[in-house]
Amino acid sequence: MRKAALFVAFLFVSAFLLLAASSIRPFGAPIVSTMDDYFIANAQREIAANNVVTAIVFDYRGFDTLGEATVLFAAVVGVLTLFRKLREDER
Amino acid sequence: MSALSVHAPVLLIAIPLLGAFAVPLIGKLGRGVRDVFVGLIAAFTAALAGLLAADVFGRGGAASVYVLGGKPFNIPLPSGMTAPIRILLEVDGMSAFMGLITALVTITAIAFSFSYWKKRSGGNMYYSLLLLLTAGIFGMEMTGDMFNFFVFLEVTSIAACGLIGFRVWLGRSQEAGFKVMTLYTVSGLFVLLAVGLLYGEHGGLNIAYLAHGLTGGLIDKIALGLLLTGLAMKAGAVPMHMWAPDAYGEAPAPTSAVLVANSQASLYGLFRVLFTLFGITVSAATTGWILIGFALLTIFVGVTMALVQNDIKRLIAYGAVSQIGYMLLGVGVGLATIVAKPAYGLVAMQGGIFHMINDAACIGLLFLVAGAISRAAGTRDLNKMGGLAHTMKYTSVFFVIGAFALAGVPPFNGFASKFLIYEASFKLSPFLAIIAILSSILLLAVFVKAFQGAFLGPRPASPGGGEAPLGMLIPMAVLTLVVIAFGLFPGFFVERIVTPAARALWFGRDAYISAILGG
Amino acid sequence: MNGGMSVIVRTVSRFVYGLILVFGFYVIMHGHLTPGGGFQGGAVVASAFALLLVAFGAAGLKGRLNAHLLQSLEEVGALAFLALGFLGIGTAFFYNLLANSGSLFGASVPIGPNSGILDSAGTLPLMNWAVGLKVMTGIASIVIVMLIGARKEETE
Amino acid sequence: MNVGNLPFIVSALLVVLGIYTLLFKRNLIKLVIGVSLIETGVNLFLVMLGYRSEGIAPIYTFAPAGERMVLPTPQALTLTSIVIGLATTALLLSFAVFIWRHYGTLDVHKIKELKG
Repeated sequence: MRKAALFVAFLFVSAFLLLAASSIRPFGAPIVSTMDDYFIANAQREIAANNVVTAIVFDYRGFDTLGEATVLFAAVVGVLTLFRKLREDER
Repeated sequence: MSALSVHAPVLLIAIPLLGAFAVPLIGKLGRGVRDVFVGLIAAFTAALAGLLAADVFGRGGAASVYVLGGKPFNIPLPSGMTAPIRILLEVDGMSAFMGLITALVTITAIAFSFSYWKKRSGGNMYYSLLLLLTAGIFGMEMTGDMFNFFVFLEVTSIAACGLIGFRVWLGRSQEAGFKVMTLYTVSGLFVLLAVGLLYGEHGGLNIAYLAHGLTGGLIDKIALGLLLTGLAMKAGAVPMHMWAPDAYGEAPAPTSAVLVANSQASLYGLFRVLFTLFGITVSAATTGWILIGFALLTIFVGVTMALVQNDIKRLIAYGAVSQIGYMLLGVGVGLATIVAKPAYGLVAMQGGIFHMINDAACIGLLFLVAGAISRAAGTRDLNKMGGLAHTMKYTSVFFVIGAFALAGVPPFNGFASKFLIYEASFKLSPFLAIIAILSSILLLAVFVKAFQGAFLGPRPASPGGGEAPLGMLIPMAVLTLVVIAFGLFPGFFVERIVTPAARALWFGRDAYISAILGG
Repeated sequence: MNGGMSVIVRTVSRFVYGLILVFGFYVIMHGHLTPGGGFQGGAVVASAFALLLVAFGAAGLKGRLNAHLLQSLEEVGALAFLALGFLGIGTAFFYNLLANSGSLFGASVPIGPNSGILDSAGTLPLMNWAVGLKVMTGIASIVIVMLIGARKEETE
Repeated sequence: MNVGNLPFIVSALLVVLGIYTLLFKRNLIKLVIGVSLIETGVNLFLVMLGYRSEGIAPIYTFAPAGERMVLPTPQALTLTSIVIGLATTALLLSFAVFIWRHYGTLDVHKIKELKG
């Protein structure tokens, strides 16, 4: 019973995702994004960086990268938390 | 002073991050230094949230924009509007309101932790994770960018799971950690997939830019479905609620309170998506009824599952799940009626949004009380404890106030917001209001049973207990004061902070968009 | 596994270790010019540490790679990154104060394809180094701690 | 060559496989693999969004003159999401280690402390 319900949910989600994949803009012809064209045209002038992706990662969207570094920091602290030395009375 | 309030949105995120990165280093200097440092960071953050709220509500809840990385942040389009290119933080009445909730919960939780974690290992990492969680929640609430929202969603996920698994010596906390991490990740990936779909269709990531460009086509609808599923999953609405009682139940008590704020931040994301991002491009009545469906299931399942619990924290956790249902009910009813009857819709939304801060205060209070009594009794099983009212007088009073507030008994704050929800949903359909009221009564019964189990009965045989230390009593007293103040003067708070927040969601959509796009 | 692997693996990894480190630092240093950056380079350097761990075993490296030291370095990297964000707070958080300024990393670059100037891009190279430090130490400490934890499991 | 939407469908299939693994497998390590599969599918989807046919990488160092470049933003987003995936996997595997330590099994059906 539970398995059947899960299977129905699974089929539903799969159909949903495949529908999305088949109705999006075709591969190789993305939308004309003013934001991206601006990055390509102006990254060298504004940021003085040849690598446009790095200019986005660290400057235009630098705050995302701070969040990303934070995620990694949280994971490291989380893993170290789990493997920490416990006190005698905590075991 | 004015520079501080200009930078307040980003400092709200950066200051807890600074604290989180520095705590393990400062912790090497000793426990006292670390506690002072964490306390200062928490107090400064709360002050910033208050400053930001005063600033935003002083302007009637109008949106203010903070640009990360300076000028130029937008480029002119041929249509006369502008397109943002940088990450923007956009703070309107709703964001500032959520910021207040988070600040209230986190500062009390951190203050409570000082005496709760006195004799435990890994304190540095505990505070680091707690501050990371705080920063992530503030980030979710302040950001005006969909991908940035996803990043902070993941920050909260990972920090929360580190905290849930903190008690390594308990197998069930590891089990809960794995389960919660899996579900959080899946919900985050659903959100990311939706962000990708929206980017591919409209070529932007900013919420206002996307909201302006949305057409309500097939891809937009699929993205809405994914966002709705992912965020409802992270908020703990019912078909996807399996993680919530485990998370709230297994996390250390002060953290459970912050996890509730985290769920509310996901709920805020859901509202932001429904109201600001999609707004009028999809049928408000349809999405409203979907929310109502979620809400009724959540209320029903939460309360009935709370009935059969013997573990005090799991009992409160199911209570927390049911309260998420009330918020969804209020906002869902609002969404279903706001196009036809804006006045009713606004009342329902006021109820739902007011209930968020009320719930954060009284659920937070109950979790802190649960932490105090399970520490004193040495167990969380209601059948094994008893008679705590003899030794813990203040704590038992706090528990009674929290439980009455949660169940919606006047004159406490839960009644004030639930009354607005009952009133508005009765006008939509009496059936909704009846279910909501009956569930509240049932919840009261649940808590009466819990009170009897934990506090009444003969004086406990073991002399180990005693009143909770002052460091725990003060945070509980602060939350109790909030509960009573919001219950005694609901009109004042509804007018000052809830109404601007509720208006910002639906009526403020155009202002939210034009604050960034101009035109 | 505890004592590490055979002598061939040890000899080769002793030799390759240095090369991987050089490549990782190159990727970090040229993040603003060529594909790569702090994250990618940091992951490459961390893979060198992982290689040492696999080849010599956790016991063979005792004392040389200290998880606590690595964790402290990671926090320093994270704080440095945050500090670079705060550097531009006079204008806005994350404002690139140094780009095109003529001072450290302040050279302008010609528009269009060119051969790259190392001394450009303002705070970007500094951020690459901060993130690189953070990622290499973070991943290395995860690997070390998990390996030691799993090893304890085998011996108990 | 025009391939239409085939690459997107492949990435969607990866996500579907991951969801299948999550729903119907019992071993915790396999669940972690399922999560990673979904992540990979989503990352692939993101990075493909920005592809302009016959475009070059958006890096000016020694770039051929006059070529058009692919959209850079999806690449930056993918980079972020890959690191997040790494963090998630590390934490999930640590939890699996500790579950093994406590229960001596990785079968989800045999770990039943948290029910109801």
